[in-house]
Amino acid sequence: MLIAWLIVLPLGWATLAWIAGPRRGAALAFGGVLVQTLLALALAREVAAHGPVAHAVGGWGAPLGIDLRADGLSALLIVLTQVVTLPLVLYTHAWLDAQDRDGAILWPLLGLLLAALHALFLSTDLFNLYVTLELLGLAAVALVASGGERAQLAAALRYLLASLVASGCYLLGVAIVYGVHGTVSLAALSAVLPAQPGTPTLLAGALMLIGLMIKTALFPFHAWLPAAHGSAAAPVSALLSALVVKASFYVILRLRLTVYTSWAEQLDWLPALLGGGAIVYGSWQALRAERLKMLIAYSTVAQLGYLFLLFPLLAVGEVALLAGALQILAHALAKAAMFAAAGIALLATGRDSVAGLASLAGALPLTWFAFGLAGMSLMGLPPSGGFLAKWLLIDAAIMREQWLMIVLVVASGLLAAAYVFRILSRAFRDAEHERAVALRRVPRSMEWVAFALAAASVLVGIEAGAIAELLGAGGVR
Amino acid sequence: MLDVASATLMLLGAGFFLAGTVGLLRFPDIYSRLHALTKADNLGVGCIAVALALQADGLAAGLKLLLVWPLVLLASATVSYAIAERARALGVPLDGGAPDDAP
Amino acid sequence: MNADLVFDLVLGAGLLWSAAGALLGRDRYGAVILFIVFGLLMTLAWVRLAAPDIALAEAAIGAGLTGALLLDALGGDSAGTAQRGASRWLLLPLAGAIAILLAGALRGLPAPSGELREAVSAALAHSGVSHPVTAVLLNFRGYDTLLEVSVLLAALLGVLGAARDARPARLSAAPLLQAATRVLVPFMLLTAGYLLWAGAHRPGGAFQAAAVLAAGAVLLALVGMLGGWTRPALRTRLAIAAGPAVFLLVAAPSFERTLLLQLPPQHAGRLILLIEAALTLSLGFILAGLFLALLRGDTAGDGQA
Amino acid sequence: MSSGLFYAILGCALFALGLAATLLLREALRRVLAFNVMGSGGFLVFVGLAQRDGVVDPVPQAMVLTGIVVAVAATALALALLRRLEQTDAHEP
Amino acid sequence: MSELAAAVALFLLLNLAAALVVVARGPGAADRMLAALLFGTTGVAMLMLSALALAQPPIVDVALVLALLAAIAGIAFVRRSWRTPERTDA
Repeated sequence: MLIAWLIVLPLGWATLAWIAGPRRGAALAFGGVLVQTLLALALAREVAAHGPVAHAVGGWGAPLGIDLRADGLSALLIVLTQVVTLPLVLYTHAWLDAQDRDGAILWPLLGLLLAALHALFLSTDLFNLYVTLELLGLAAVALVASGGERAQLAAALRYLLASLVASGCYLLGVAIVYGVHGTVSLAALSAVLPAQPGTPTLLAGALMLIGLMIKTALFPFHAWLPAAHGSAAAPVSALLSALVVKASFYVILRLRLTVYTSWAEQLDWLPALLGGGAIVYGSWQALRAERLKMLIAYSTVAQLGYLFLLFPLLAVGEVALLAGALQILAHALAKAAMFAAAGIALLATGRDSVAGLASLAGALPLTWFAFGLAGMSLMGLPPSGGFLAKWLLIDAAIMREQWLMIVLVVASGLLAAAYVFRILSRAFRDAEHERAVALRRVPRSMEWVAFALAAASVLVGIEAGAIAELLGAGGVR
Repeated sequence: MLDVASATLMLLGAGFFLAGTVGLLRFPDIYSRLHALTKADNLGVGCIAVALALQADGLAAGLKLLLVWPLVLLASATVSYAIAERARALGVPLDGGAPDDAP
Repeated sequence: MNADLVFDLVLGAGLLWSAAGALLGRDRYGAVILFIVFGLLMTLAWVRLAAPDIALAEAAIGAGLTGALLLDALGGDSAGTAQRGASRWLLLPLAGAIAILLAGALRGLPAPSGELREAVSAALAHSGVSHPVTAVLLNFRGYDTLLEVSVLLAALLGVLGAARDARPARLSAAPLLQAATRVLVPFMLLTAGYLLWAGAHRPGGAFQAAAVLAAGAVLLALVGMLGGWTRPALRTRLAIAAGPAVFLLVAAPSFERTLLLQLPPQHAGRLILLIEAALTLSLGFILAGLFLALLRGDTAGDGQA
Repeated sequence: MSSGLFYAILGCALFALGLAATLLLREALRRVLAFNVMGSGGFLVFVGLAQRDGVVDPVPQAMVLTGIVVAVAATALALALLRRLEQTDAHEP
Repeated sequence: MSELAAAVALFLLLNLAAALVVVARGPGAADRMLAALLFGTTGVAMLMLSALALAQPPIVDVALVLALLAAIAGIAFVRRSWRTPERTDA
């Protein structure tokens, strides 16, 4: 019941928002996400109490029908989706007002995007995952393009083409899996798949992995991301960086944990290696970026790299998974906060430059503070969620004696510190001549949203106990 | 008897299509190529539709097959007209003649 | 060497050639027209694979929408036609290597178990329809279709967003073409209705019907009888929302049926027809909108939804 | 060789052709076409491989129908972005 | 009879190979469009024949749809993209 409504509700209010047109979109979105938040929390409580919840759509049951399943990880990510989205709805409303633009297109797309995320986190069927990935991708591209500016159209087209190639690879993988095993249900597959699958199954796995890595913008498949996240409207960038790229990562993790289990261990080093590359390359580009949103986008490339360090450590058990979950949560909230802050800076100063935000230190201290707080979480300073995530990662790495990985984690923290301080430090150096720029008024609510998200990303560290409990009870494996 | 009829018609249709393609390849200018093509469409599809309608089991199926013919006629006539019209408007030369005496 | 194999081989060669030509050909006209041909050959391929539902969809979409979209995207500008660069000569070898890798992995597979096919035919009686593909699309895996409809809506929203400040236009009238259109469009409406009704027991269904409807709208727009739209009016928005709305109302769990898309077997047939009817309307509008939203006028005119 | 497997292998070739083209070609329109060729190849593999024993399988056929709808939507969006870009370029050169 | 239908269908397919040459090389854009139109109508015929040859009546519906929409691509070409006079390189 809960699961069903988590799919129906966002689709429902998206449809209503589309019919209502420019007028009532914001109200519908806010109401919808509010109810979704309650549903998500109820689901999390149920999972924590009684373990995974299953839902056979249409009552047919896999493999004939499609089964949905909520375990600890999916419940956690669905809650995260609401926690990130709810404040962003308020932010977007204010942001649209401030530029007197209507959300006739934007609000319905948000609903479709959320439906896609929920459906993806709950799916246990390879082909159904393909459909959810497509819905997610097209909604995301449409959101990027909805600004209508040339840069946004170009970025959206590039994003779309990358995402389509990725889907093509993924779909061929699904086709081969069906051809060989006669089913696309994860449960049925993990039952029939031998410990050492044959060549076709491995090829299918490789194809799906490549597709998903492109969608997750893992280095070196990241080329589309900075343009898309950097040029989209601030609230859109926040959603894309916080949630959308995490979704395809979740699918990789899910496949690794359910279908491609034993044999994959020999290959776990590969994503980890690329992840390392992503950390170094992304951070370096972030250090060189001139535009503030570009810097944040490259930081996303780097932070996504972290998630892939996880794979060689999965053997350690829940610790690695908890580290990954905390990193997803902390980064999602921190990155949403940063893009929100960047949006405010853009609105106030009218320019998207690294110096732009700095000038706000005096004028809009709350925004500036929010950015600093989010940066703290990215660097991994205690007590932030980022800190705990890195700590657990290092812990697991020590258990596996992965020394290089420890170096990477520490180094990336320092690199993050470097590009965050590069911005914060400007506050005082450039304060004088930036004063000259007349600042536009920015709705207070937007500032508070940025601050709330940043604060949440720090508080994740404190809630780690409950999160661990949820993951444990959910029995992800 | 019926089989003989439809067999003949099928082969006849095939012949028309061959003629149409040859025309498309050999005729000098766009207007005469249009001519060749429309012939092929109309007669070739027509023969084959009738041939199959004779074989069809049930009236509905047969009528459906026969309906295809006029549709193709209309489509090819419309498009050839549009192309000829456009070609004339764009001043595509008729091989050794004025565009006016094109079909 | 029997005729069937020869047919398949020739068709395969044609598919590869037209695809290669569409991708590597020097100018864009040729590329697009070869791609239209490619779509036609794909229709034949689906017929050979005994998949008439897909053949119908491919034919309707390829001939009705994609072709028009691509030819419109060419926009008559011959700019940037000739594509050059060494990469083109790399392409075929690379493609060959990938193809050999893929095809090589698929050699010597055992015959499929076919368990799912049997499951489908076993459950067909309770699905409310007698055509297996429709049963899978709208009942067994109807959830996929629910999301698929949302994908189309998302795409339309994207197109509308991109076209936000574009000027809607109506093409100049073409009298004789309009006369032909007046004959063709009623037939398209009839065919759409027929396909919708047929879907329950034979190849056909909502999407194929919608594709034919959309083709009709495209034709009307091309001959100047229908204007492009960027800001759909309320009527249009309602028509577009009808499909998703009905689908969601049927799918939503209630107190006696707590599962998503749980159709009571005795009403399943009627409910599926209801959903398909609403979907035909909505998908028709959406597919048409994908073309109409960015209709550029040859003569700037006024047009609304 | 059963017709199904033949079309599966043909699908592999088309997929490879499309993939290589999306990787190597610059022109956006060509890359949209390439994606469609790639997709068609994947669809052929889907149905062909599942029907390699010559028996019709409605499940992949239904899935491919869904896939075709999705591909059409994506193509239309891509072309819309393409056309819009050209229009904006035309307006402010 | 179905053998004959299959044979004629095959003949038409080979016939199309020739038209494909025009589409690929064709002196002008219009000729390519014409060849594509020929493809459409020949396709209709082949589909009708296949319905008999493969004993799959539903294929006739595909032929019907194809015949119904055959005009659209041609009209779209004339109305939307054929703006320049014949160029031998186009």
